[in-house]
Amino acid sequence: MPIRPWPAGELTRVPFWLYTDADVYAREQQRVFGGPTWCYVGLAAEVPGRGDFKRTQIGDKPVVLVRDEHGALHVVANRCAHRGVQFCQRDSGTAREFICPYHQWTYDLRGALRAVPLRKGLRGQGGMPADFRMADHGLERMAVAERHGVVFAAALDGGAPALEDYLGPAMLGLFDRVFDGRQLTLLGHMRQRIKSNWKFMFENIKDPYHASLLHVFLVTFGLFRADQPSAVVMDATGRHAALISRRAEQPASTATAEMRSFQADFRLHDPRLLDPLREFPGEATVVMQTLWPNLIVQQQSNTLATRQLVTRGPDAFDLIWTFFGYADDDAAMTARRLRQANLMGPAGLVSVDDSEMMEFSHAGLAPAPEAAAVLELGGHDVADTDHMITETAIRGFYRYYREVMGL
Amino acid sequence: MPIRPWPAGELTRVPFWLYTDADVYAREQQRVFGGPTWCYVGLAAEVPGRGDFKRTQIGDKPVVLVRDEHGALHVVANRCAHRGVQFCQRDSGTAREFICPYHQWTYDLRGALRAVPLRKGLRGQGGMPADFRMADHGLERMAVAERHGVVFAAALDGGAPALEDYLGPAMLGLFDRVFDGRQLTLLGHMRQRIKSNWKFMFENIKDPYHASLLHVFLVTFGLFRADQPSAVVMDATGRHAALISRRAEQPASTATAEMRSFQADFRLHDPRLLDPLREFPGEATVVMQTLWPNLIVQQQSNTLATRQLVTRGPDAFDLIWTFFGYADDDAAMTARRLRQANLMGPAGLVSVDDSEMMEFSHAGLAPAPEAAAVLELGGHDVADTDHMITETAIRGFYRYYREVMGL
Amino acid sequence: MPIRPWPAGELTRVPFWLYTDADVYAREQQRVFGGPTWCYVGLAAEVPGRGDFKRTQIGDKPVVLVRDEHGALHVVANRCAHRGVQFCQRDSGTAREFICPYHQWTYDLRGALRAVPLRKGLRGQGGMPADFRMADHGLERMAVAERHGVVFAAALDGGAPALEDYLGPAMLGLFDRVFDGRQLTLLGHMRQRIKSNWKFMFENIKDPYHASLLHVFLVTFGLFRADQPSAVVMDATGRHAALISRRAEQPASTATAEMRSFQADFRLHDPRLLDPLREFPGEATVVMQTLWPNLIVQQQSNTLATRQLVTRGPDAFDLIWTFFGYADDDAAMTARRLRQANLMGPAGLVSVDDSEMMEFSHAGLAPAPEAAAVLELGGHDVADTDHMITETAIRGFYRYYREVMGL
Amino acid sequence: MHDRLLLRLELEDLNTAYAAALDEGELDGWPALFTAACTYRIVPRDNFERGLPLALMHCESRGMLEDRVASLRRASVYAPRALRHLISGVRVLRSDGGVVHATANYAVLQTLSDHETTLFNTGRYLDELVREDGALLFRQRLVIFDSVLVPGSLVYPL
Amino acid sequence: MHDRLLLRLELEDLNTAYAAALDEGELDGWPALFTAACTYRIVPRDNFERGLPLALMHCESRGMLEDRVASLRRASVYAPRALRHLISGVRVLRSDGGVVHATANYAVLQTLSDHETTLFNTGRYLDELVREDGALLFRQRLVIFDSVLVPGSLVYPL
Amino acid sequence: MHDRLLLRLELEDLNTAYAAALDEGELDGWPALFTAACTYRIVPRDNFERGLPLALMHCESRGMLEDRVASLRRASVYAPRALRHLISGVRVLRSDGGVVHATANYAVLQTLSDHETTLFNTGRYLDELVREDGALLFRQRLVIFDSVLVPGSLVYPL
Ligand code: FES
Ligand code: FES
Ligand code: FES
Ligand SMILES: [Fe+3]
Ligand SMILES: [Fe+3]
Ligand SMILES: [Fe+3]
Repeated sequence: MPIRPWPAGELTRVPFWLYTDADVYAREQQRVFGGPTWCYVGLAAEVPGRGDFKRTQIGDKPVVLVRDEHGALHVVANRCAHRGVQFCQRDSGTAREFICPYHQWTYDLRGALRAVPLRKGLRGQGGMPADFRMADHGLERMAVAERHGVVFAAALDGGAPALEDYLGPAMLGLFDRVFDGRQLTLLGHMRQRIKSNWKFMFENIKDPYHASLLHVFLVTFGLFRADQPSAVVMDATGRHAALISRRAEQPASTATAEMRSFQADFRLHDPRLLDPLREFPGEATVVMQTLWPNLIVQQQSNTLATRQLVTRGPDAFDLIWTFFGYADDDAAMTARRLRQANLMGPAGLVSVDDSEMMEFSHAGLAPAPEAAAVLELGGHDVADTDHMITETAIRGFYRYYREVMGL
Repeated sequence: MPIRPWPAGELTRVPFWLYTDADVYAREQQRVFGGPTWCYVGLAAEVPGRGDFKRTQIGDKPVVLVRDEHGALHVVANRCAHRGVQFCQRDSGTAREFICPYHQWTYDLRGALRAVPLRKGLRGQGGMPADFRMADHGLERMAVAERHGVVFAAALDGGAPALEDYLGPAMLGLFDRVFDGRQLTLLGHMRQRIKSNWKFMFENIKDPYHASLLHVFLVTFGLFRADQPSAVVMDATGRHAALISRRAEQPASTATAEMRSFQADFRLHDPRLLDPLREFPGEATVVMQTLWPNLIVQQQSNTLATRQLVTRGPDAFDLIWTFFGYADDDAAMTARRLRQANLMGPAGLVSVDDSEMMEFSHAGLAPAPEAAAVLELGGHDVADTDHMITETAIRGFYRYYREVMGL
Repeated sequence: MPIRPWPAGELTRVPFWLYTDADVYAREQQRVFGGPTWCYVGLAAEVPGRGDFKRTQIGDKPVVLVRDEHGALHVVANRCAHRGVQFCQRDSGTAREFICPYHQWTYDLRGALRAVPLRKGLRGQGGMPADFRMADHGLERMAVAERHGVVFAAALDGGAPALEDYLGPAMLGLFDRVFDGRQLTLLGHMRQRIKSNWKFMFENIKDPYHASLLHVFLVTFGLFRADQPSAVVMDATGRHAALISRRAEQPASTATAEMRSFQADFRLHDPRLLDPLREFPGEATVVMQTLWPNLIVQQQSNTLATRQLVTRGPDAFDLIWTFFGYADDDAAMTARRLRQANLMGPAGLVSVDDSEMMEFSHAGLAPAPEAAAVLELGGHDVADTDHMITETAIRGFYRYYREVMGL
Repeated sequence: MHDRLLLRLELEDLNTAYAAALDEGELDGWPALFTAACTYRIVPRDNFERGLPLALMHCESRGMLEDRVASLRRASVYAPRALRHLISGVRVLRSDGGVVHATANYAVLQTLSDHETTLFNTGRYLDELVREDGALLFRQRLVIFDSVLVPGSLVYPL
Repeated sequence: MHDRLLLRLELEDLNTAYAAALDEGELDGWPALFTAACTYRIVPRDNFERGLPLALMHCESRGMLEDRVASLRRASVYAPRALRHLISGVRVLRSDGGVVHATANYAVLQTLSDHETTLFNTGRYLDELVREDGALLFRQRLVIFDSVLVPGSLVYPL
Repeated sequence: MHDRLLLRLELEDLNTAYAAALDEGELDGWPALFTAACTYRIVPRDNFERGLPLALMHCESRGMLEDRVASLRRASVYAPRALRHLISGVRVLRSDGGVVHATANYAVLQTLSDHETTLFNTGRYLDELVREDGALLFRQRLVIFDSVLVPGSLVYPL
């Protein structure tokens, strides 16, 4: 049942109440993050050893990603089956079992309940009733899929397809381009709380138009520009997408003339900041992939990261950046990745623009729930393109979103 | 349709749920601040030059007041027509056009869309569809009225009457007493966030009763006292009102005996703080005017200010004080105005009492939504008076408010 | 009418929406805190002299406890009958009357309106209408009951039974054990804001199971342990309860083997911290009593306190600890009480565990409103026990709660 | 350099005394830190940057400071509150003709009864000091605060 | 004056060491800043002002401080948190008979994992110090905090 | 001891100049406090504790600091904001071979236009300093912040 009527204009209009309405948000938790979808939970490299765990969240729901004593990965809700305590309070660590601090119910690393203290009572008094079955009181468990070091979780028995089918061939190909099976090295995390609805983050990365206009740094140094060879690619449903571009040594052009952000006289004092080295097959120098419903895979020159979205009510979300390299990187490549990380994250010379823009959007539209965004760039349809002057991937995202949400 | 039933007692009772209910607040945004009403947005002296702008708010809605290259004033919503970005982030400044930072859609100072980058695409690819009309995508504009340097805005085509008719003859006369056509000089701003419902601010200024009792400073130094000649005046609807009083050198009286706030032995070390100079025609030394729905005009001795109300949800509002003088003030008069400003604003020797009282009110009644205020002072009706011992102007305010709100 | 359906399992399940739902919270204010129930408001020793008052809260509602000039105690709402101002702003003090600062309406210490300034107007103008009756505009008053120095309030004419009947014989006996008629000495207050629903606090104190497992300090030093003689006692309704236990010099046992919290090698550098002296008749060394709906009476060794719950929305509550002794305590006993207070309060070596656990609970279950707590320890019923391995008192609490709430 | 260092340390002591007078309710000690002819003004950053003369507190003499204190005690009605100053980064800008020009950063933390402590106000002091009978006194203290927005009321001087 | 200045600077160093011990998790170093017979108490402003003796932490010897540290490590269960002290306005009140009486303002900022940093507690220290083997040590530190209300739990000393 | 004290006081002056450069928008003065070959990194506490090399700002030379400043001015788009540093607890850890190792606590308070002032970031500095032409300069400043979570964007250096 629709929560409110969608405005006329179909794919080219997004009503502003979609970003602030509490009922929309509650339904997103059920259908988008709780549905038969593969949600990103981390890199295998974050839990390399037996018993290694990390806390994270799927939508609002706190979970723990853990590697068991046989090396298998599990995702369990961070909520004790007894009386709901968030039992795991360390962000990461190594464990042999999970002990809830309140009454020490003890779970193995697969989430099965293994011990209930004083379960049999003491001297014949108290304890659990005879019909209490340990097997009924394990932690809530999720299905887990790993591909080339990236870990996803979905509702158990929720009917999620195989991860590869979920991604589809085009997305899988681009996914495997960065996650090519080599061992990943964890470089570190960044994390920021952005006061805007989570959907803006997907819009932003599905929007190649803005990159050419907003980001002085990208445009001036040729890292991403409307006049470079590029493409927008989606999966069959439109929920996933990728922006692909190629750095090129183009001079100022008619395009740059339209870009106020091109600053021909801007030079770096220390050019090591931008010293990209080609490392992937093919021509593309940037591939930004958005994978429904909570993952962005960033490959911009040599800076590689996953960006995970964690919702914090309709008006905020956390963006968790996990930077990585490959086990076979040499010291120079690691140094390059760390230097280029200056462009990304909460202090990124490029991405600050985006996080600010998302906050400006939310602040601008929240008081005008009845107005709507206009998404007409590149036409009214949803289709792959080999240029950047289009909002097609945003239209694709909302077409699929409305289906899932029944809006 | 009524949100909740109004309690018996009609004009003399105001139910406490009126100050905290979220539905009431949402309806106020539509009907009170969004209706055919002239909302104060600033002084012309704040945007004296061509291209000068300032940001402000009408209820919840951010707008920009700007003077165009021909000197005309405009008010536009601070929300990009593309995807809702709050494009103007500086509180004030000078501009030749408004450029939204996200995709650089560019508007002229009247709000018309003038440029969409890459609108025609690049090399025949992308861009806006053929049926995209720039004229359909301007900023939301408002009607503007200026009188003697004070600027108001109303919904375009919302049916607001002429500003002079909106004020009515009595209010217009008092308005013109302070805004007499002389050039205004901006002295500066003060701004405070008060944790109470916005309606308390109007109640406070429509309530001469409290001034004689609460404000030790006013009473002790004779600036406002129940035993001075005074009047309460309203427009025909009761939505606007003015309290008028005359400073007089009265000795302690039977009235002061009833006023605990009279402190006969309180003397100033530096009497320059209170050194009023008569500057307006007539006998009145204080005129406090409340103009529906968001303006108070303050003339207390030589301290002149507009006070603008900006709502921040049912439980808070911002009060923006803009102090001014006249272009023909001499240095002594300016010094006098600045000194007397000590009585006003967030740190005012008088007005701190009021901002505290509003917070005490909100805190007191919020947990008792079913109880009600008692407004019986001066009787049960709404009528102008030539004394201060009355709550008639508050009754008048709510009589009109209920009509507008359908409560 | 039920707000949501209660999950199957009846007494052994508590749905997690009960802790976060705004409608549940609003109904609790009416039926639990506003019903015919005796709510704790303070100790008589906090207002020992004529005119002494203190501010406090019953649920959301601010009230003032005051001793009048004849020594009688009164509880009035901290809300002016005129226009709702929270007139009393000092946390405690001594007064001859209450004067609302806004318009100086003046109430006597029983809450009766005694003066309205300018009520007769001035020179025949203004003032209150002829039919204004002072007697109709007093402060909202509550019924008051005191027993042995502890003060409770209930809705006036709300039909609350006599305090003694309200407590019932079992609870009254335990109450009188600590409040035995001796004069109480106020030692001081502690106050903390806990980000969890208020009901967790009652669950915690009605839950002897956790004490043996969670609290290393209690278990290690034998202050409370599953293998000690103990009992859970309730009143006939199940709304009140007490946990009773006896300190004993037991060695490590099969029970301690099951308690990870027993740390045999933990020794104090300064053992004065734990130097309990038997002072109450009978064997019990700990009695923790929970009295519906907002009081915990703590007697743990020689540390005595009332703990008052003040709700702050569904997601938080304030816990106010009032520590006391007896007028006939010698200096050594007072020193002992102050030292043992190290175990209690916001920094308590024991109670920090509990406040943290309540916050972990709320954080864990808030995102899972459809899941439920499992309360099967000690069976499925509600009955007094002479052991600690049971959740019976929590089941009793919710059985009564559901009746009151219509859930 | 050594003299300048001693001057900075002396200024720190003065600022500490200033904070203590306001935080511990010894308000009578506050005007005593100023010269008889002095200026004390509290100005939001935007008025300051735009050259607008309006101040939230605007005192032109020690007498006006005393009047503020007296009004606080006798005239104004407000909820009880506790203040806590953190002053850091005391810096001598220059010293000429017997007048020391200095600056410092401050934060004021406020606690209303039964509320949590909040960050009330931050900014910097811009000072002129002169020596009288051996002691440094404020001839001018300009308080420029960072936010244009005051949460609630500004009851006490900053 | 010069001696008094040196004393203030020495006290600042001691307060810095005190903050570092608590902020950087070097809790064992914390009792070492006190004399063996010492008093350490954390008292809300209202108890202090009304002369009520109750404290949130109440230690009567260095041993009790050590017991606090041990309990923190072995007995108490709490979410991980990072603290940050800002201490300013260190001031010698008087110095007599080998005992230095001093005070300072403090703010403690707390960060729980995956939460934003919050203002946890503010107040002032009221100290008595004596010199042992050349080093100043706390014979008494009374922590008087401004809010009567603690947000959550007070796990670490202030 | 006396030398060490003077060193601490000199470090305080340097930190005050550092804060002033950032708070008062004199950003050009900021790189000038570093040596030409220097390291400036802003690292969340968790990366630091787990030995992960990633930084939010990662500058390997004074040139990179200047590039940061230039980008702030010319390249980045962000809402106007005012910062206020409170630096306290400046402490010399050791001094060897002409290199001074030092640390300090800091808090940064941020004000966005028409918003209330908020606590933006807290943490500590871990510094290495050398003397050039008589003046102490940062050879390394490592900013370790307490929260893993940045509220909004980290536009200016800390
Ligand atoms: S809540 Fe986890 S063991 Fe009881
Ligand atoms: S949102 Fe303004 S130009 Fe796109
Ligand atoms: S509100 Fe209390 S006297 Fe008017
Ligand atoms: Fe971008
Ligand atoms: Fe007033
Ligand atoms: Fe407990």
